[in-house]
Amino acid sequence: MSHDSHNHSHGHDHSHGGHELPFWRKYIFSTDHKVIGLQYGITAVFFLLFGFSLMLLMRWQLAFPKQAIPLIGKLFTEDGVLSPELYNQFGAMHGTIMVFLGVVPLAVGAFGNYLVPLQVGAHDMAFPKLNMMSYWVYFVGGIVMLLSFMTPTGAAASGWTSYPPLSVVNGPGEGFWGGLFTGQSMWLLGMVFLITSSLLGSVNTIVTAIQLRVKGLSFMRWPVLVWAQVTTAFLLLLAFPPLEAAGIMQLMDRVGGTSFFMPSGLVVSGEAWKASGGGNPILWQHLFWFLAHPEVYVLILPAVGIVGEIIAVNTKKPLYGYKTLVYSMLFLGFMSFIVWAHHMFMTGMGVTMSTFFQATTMIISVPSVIILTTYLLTLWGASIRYTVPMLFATAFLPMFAIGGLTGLPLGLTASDIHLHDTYYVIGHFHYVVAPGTLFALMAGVYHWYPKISGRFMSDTLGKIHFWLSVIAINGVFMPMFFMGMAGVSRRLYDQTVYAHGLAAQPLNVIMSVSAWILAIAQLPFLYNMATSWKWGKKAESNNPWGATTLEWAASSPPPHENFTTPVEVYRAPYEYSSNKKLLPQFVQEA
Amino acid sequence: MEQPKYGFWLPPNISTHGAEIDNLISTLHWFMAVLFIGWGLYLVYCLFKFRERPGHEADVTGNAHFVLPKYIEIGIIIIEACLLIFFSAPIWARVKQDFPKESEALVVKVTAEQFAWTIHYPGRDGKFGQLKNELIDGTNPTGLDRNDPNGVDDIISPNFLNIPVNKKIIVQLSAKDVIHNFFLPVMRVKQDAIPGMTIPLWFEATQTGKFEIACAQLCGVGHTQMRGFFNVMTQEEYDAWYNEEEKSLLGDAATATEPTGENK
Amino acid sequence: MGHGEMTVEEVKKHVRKYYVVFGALLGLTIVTVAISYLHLPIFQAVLLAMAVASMKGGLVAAYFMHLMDEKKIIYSLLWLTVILFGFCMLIPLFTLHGPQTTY
Amino acid sequence: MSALIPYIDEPHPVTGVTNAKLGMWLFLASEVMLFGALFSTLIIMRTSATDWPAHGSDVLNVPLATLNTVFLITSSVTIVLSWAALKMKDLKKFKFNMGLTILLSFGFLVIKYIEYTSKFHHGHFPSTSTFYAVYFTLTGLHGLHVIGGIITNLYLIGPGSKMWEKEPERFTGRIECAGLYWHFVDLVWIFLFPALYLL
Repeated sequence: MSHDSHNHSHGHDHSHGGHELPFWRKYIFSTDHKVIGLQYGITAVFFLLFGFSLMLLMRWQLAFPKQAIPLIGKLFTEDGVLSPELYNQFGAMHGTIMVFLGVVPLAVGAFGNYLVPLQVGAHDMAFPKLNMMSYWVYFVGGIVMLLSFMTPTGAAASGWTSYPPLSVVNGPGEGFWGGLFTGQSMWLLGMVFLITSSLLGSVNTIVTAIQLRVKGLSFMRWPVLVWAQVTTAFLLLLAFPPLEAAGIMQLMDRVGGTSFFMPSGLVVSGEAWKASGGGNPILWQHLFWFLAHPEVYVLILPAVGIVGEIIAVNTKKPLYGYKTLVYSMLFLGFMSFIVWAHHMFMTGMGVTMSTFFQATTMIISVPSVIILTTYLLTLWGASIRYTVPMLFATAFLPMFAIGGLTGLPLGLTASDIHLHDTYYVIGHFHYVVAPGTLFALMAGVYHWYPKISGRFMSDTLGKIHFWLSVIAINGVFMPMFFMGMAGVSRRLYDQTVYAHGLAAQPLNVIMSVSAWILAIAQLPFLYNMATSWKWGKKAESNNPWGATTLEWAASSPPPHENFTTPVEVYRAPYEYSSNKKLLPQFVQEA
Repeated sequence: MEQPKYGFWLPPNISTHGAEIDNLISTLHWFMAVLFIGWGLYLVYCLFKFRERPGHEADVTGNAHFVLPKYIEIGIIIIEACLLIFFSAPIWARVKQDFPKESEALVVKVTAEQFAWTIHYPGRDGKFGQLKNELIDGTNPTGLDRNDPNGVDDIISPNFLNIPVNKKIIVQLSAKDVIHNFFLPVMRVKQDAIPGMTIPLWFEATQTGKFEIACAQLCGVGHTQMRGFFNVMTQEEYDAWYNEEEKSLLGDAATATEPTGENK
Repeated sequence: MGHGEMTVEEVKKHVRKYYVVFGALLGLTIVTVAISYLHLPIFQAVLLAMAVASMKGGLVAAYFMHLMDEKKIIYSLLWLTVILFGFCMLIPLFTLHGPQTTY
Repeated sequence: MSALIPYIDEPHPVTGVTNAKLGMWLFLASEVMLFGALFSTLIIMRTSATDWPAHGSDVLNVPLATLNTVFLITSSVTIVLSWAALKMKDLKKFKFNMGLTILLSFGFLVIKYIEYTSKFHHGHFPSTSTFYAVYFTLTGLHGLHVIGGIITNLYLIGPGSKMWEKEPERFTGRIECAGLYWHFVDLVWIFLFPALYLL
């Protein structure tokens, strides 16, 4: 795909006097933020599809326990039935891949890389070589994760949260190298790569956004997407290192025989655990959630930014309360660092700390509500143009609302007693991430496609994709709330073992069928993305949607150094002219 | 004892404290429903009313001052604060903190392992025998020292938690290997069992019946299989069961002085 | 860099400062080792050792890393980091060693 | 290419810093969080440990560590002097001071090596107790940072110093950033030393 994109931009390269680079410098080890953005995007989509297919297989076992998977089951096990070992591996890797290799690289790596320099009017990222390195470190991390399936004991199988002692005692391996070449150790190594990549990327994003702003672009003139990406970058920068430290310690526990997370007196399958003991398994949870709660906002903030841009363009009026929105995002980002222990209410926490964390959790719901409200109020008095990206962006609003609201019973300790670690939790965060973030990202793909390729994606296919997805995705996640209410624990290989699980089993069939329909619904999207590159309707102007931000000042696709003529910013991102029409930031009013 | 009715919503509640939790859950869901339906109606109205059509222009200046949303937001904050201060925190404190006196309650130890529950009754002396890791084997899952005078009459009940109805139960929860989660759906009881820690919890059942213990925390390949049984009996039934167990452990009362290892 | 317009004279002044700080750091190193041989009660020992370490760290940051005359943006970044660092240090500690569920 | 990215060698008029300096401080901020988590671990391990040496000095070699402290502090001075030399347009003096820095950091590693081997010799491994686990992990990670610093500094004194000819301002900026990193490594040690060896 990236190959074609640059055939288009050739002309610009020449006219700009850029010297010809060899193929591998231009498309593979490129330092151009746009090529890197596309590399991130394509890799992330691959991982998203891979992580999704793991879940599609697991959903067969959940809907029809202990029955052989038709057609392809024999590839995995002898009798075609997904074994509990594989189920746990797929579960852990589904979570890891979707979050760390799919959504974050797509939202931050791809959209951030492609759009932030354009939106601030820069010619490239501040550190282009670092940018390239960040992609390749991510790539290696992804490969390490995939290779972990090849180890003798298979991939990591302790959930994406990797709680010790389970993650340490699971398939420990013999000796140092034997211990290293196991699923969980490879998972930890892979995480170290991914964290490093994120750090490089976030340093780059922040410096680019702050230092390379074009003339006239003060902070309060940043588009919401830039604000969202910068906040996200800070979260990645400051929340990820504790997990890196924790990852190193868990790796030491696995291959070095230390006891950071292993308490004294452990007896595993009848044998005393051979390590000194004296560690604390809860410490891992603290360090893990110190990252993983901000990570939730890493997932949602870029989506909020994308939706904001699309709503502003397609309602053809300014975003309501831009400043409130910006401060809410910053507040959200900051607060996300002090709510993490609400994931740990069941670890025997005292009343004082649990009350503290309930309170911070309730406080953090306020900026989320404000963000949603500003978007809803923007719709008032608008003239809504229902393009495909706008459809996805409008669907984001109620889906995100469901995801947010269902966080309330989980954030309050008393109701959490029943709902903790049930399907209710899964429903809650999937509503935030799947029909929330992923819908926003899809909207982003449809919206910026004409900028990236110079051509539109098909509207008809887009609408088919939208309606099928929106129905199917609710079929997948809505029943989870009922199942969670019924008390079905998450990560169960076969819930029909339990009486209350058996009673709720019909819901599993609905969810699985919906998931498979959802998979089919993505085919028109992929086909659309691939074919529109060559055969899509040509975008006649640089700014086909009538958008207001700087990326639409560049030609489509933008040439190697983005802007061939100098650009300048004259006003805040969402303002209108004297004739009551939205006016781009980069156009001087006559 | 009739089988409990399970379905697509909360399982039946047979605990003294569960009603409070259920009330909070339903209050919250009403609150959420009101908000969601309110937003939803507004959204649908906007999507229809303000659609792009000939002769309709976006009003770029019209929404400079909305006041209603501000009040709604303040309302939401107040409601959330009330839910936290008057419901969630006090319920949590009662459930997790206000323990009954040990003399008025039945105290049992529950130890989780991959993939079973071991329930340990202290016996008539009310004292638990010492647990020693080196004594752990296939027949003695928690390593109870039968030579400890306190441990002679202790009863070990693998996977069966039998309790009398209308009596306060204190569970001392721990785990041998990895983190598990002791979940009694019908009792609204859920607590992580963490190796290296003993975490107490308490509850009281109001109805008899045969229920289940579920593990709610991924604990390995047999996570699903970690199903325990939770039987709430009348006091008479419980006494009968207990005497039976004691008899099979100690033989006749006269043999109580013999080394108890032989009885196992 | 903020020192772009420094003259040779100013640089020399800086260099003299570096030597003074160097001396102070060496002195404080001796102090901290000496304190440890007093075998104070643990609380005082930790307090004193950390106080000396913070003084040393402060000197390095202020003079060698030029935080004395650094720009606002760097300060804001560091304040944010310090606050989050505090959360990361204290909250796990309070949660793990604070009042637990007991009966 | 570089001409297209502004503020590489001159500070941004609003923020007052160059790209590299802002980037370096951001990186250091994340490093603070990394070591923060490890110090947090140290405190938690220590407060809940059953077997922890009453004083680090009972089991660790304080004189060697003190010498190492002196090495690192001195190297911090020499690297800042090498920056000052560039400010005075004196490349030779820069190379001298930078060379000293590298030498001192090698000295640090050699002493670390002696310390480690003597621990291994006595059968003290990371798996021995949580104290040793913390000791080896923290000092090991710090050691890796030292090695990273040595590699960077070797590059800057060697092939990297060609930049001085064409872009002296940018090169001076690089040395300042390398210095910032190196001072941070020193700073971590300043806290590690009492926390592990003296308390």
